[in-house]
Amino acid sequence: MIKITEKPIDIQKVIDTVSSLGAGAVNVFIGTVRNNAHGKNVLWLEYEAYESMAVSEIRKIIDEASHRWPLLGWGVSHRVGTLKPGEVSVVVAVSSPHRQQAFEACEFIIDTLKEKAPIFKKEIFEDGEEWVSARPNGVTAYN
Amino acid sequence: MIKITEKPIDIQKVIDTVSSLGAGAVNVFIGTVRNNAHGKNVLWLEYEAYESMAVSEIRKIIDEASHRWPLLGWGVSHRVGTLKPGEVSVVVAVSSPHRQQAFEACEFIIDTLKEKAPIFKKEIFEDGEEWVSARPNGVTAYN
Amino acid sequence: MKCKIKAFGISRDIVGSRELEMEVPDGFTVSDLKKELFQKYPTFIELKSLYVALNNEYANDDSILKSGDEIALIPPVSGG
Amino acid sequence: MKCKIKAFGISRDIVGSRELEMEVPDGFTVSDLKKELFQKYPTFIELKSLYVALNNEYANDDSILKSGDEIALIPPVSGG
Repeated sequence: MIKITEKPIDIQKVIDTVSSLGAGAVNVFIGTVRNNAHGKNVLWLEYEAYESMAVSEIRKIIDEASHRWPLLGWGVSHRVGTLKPGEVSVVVAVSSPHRQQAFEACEFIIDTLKEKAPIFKKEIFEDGEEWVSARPNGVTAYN
Repeated sequence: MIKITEKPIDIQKVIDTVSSLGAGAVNVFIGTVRNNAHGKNVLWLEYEAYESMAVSEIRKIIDEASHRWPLLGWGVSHRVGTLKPGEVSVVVAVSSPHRQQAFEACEFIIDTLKEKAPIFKKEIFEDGEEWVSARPNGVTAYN
Repeated sequence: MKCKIKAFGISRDIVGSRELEMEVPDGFTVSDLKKELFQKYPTFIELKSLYVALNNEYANDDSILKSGDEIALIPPVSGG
Repeated sequence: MKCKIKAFGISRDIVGSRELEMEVPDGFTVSDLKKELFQKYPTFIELKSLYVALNNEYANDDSILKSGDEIALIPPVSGG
């Protein structure tokens, strides 16, 4: 399951999609919105995705992970829209026969997703906003 | 939260106990009962724990993890009793500001729990049963 | 050849809309497109990176834009 | 000194009950206890390992059993 959604992510549902009778291990990564960045309060985040390409890039990442580790199930759900601190932005779950495989594959998937999936977030502070990682110095633009 | 329980583990509840507004990452390990071991069908598992000592050992593991990584929340729930293939035997969840910390701490906790917590499982096959890891050769005893 | 270019994230802010229309000559490459954008919207130079995707794939600089291609500007990504 | 010893997992199967009562002399160590158990229940020698816990802590071989100690046999663990 690969999903880009405006609705809150149901973590248990993502976990359910990876369950397998041959699996001894499930690893789940949950990304949540922090209430601070660069020492400033974050009011909320705006996420946007180039959805068709994001799904296609995530599928490639899953394919590579499936070649490298004996995955029995996997699920990725990424939220878009307005997210407040504490809300879940992304869930990655994988199942495998043994636990080290599950840890490694899950970390590979989230690391590579963050590098390659065309998804963009803007942090909104009290005194401005900033597209995360967009500029070299990371200063807040558009006050 | 450290819990040894005969009741099915509510994964979402364990995750809820680790949530924190300062956290950007939650990692969750879920151990599930496999339907096979040593090439044989597993009918079910029997888990038993020396509960008071298991809780105390897990607490030490959490303390060490909290020294090594900036954990914001953690929860460990381990099931005992009769478990069928597909059922959840253990859930470990941790939250931290950044994701690598969460992956490392969660893996450390489950690895060390499996080494040190006085919890014991017996696999029940069609033709016998075996206390897991008890004997060097791992053959099925008590046919 | 007329082409439509989707703009996401900060690139949408820079060009001021979700989609840009441009008239480009035959044989126009991704590199040519980026040069033209840098000229028209100098703010693009401030970005850490700017990729162009053709049909949902990251494209090389020497890829040629073809009629009917789905073209998109991909500024630095920050999902997760 | 009379002591009660909890037995878990395969050690419970070997001794045949959840709790064992033993009369031990003063100064009796964990090592002495293990020797006595190996003699009485030779199957213990087949195990990969056998630890003794005193008051919910893994104990060294030279630890001395004291009256009132909570004593437990810990065969190889297999939680998770």
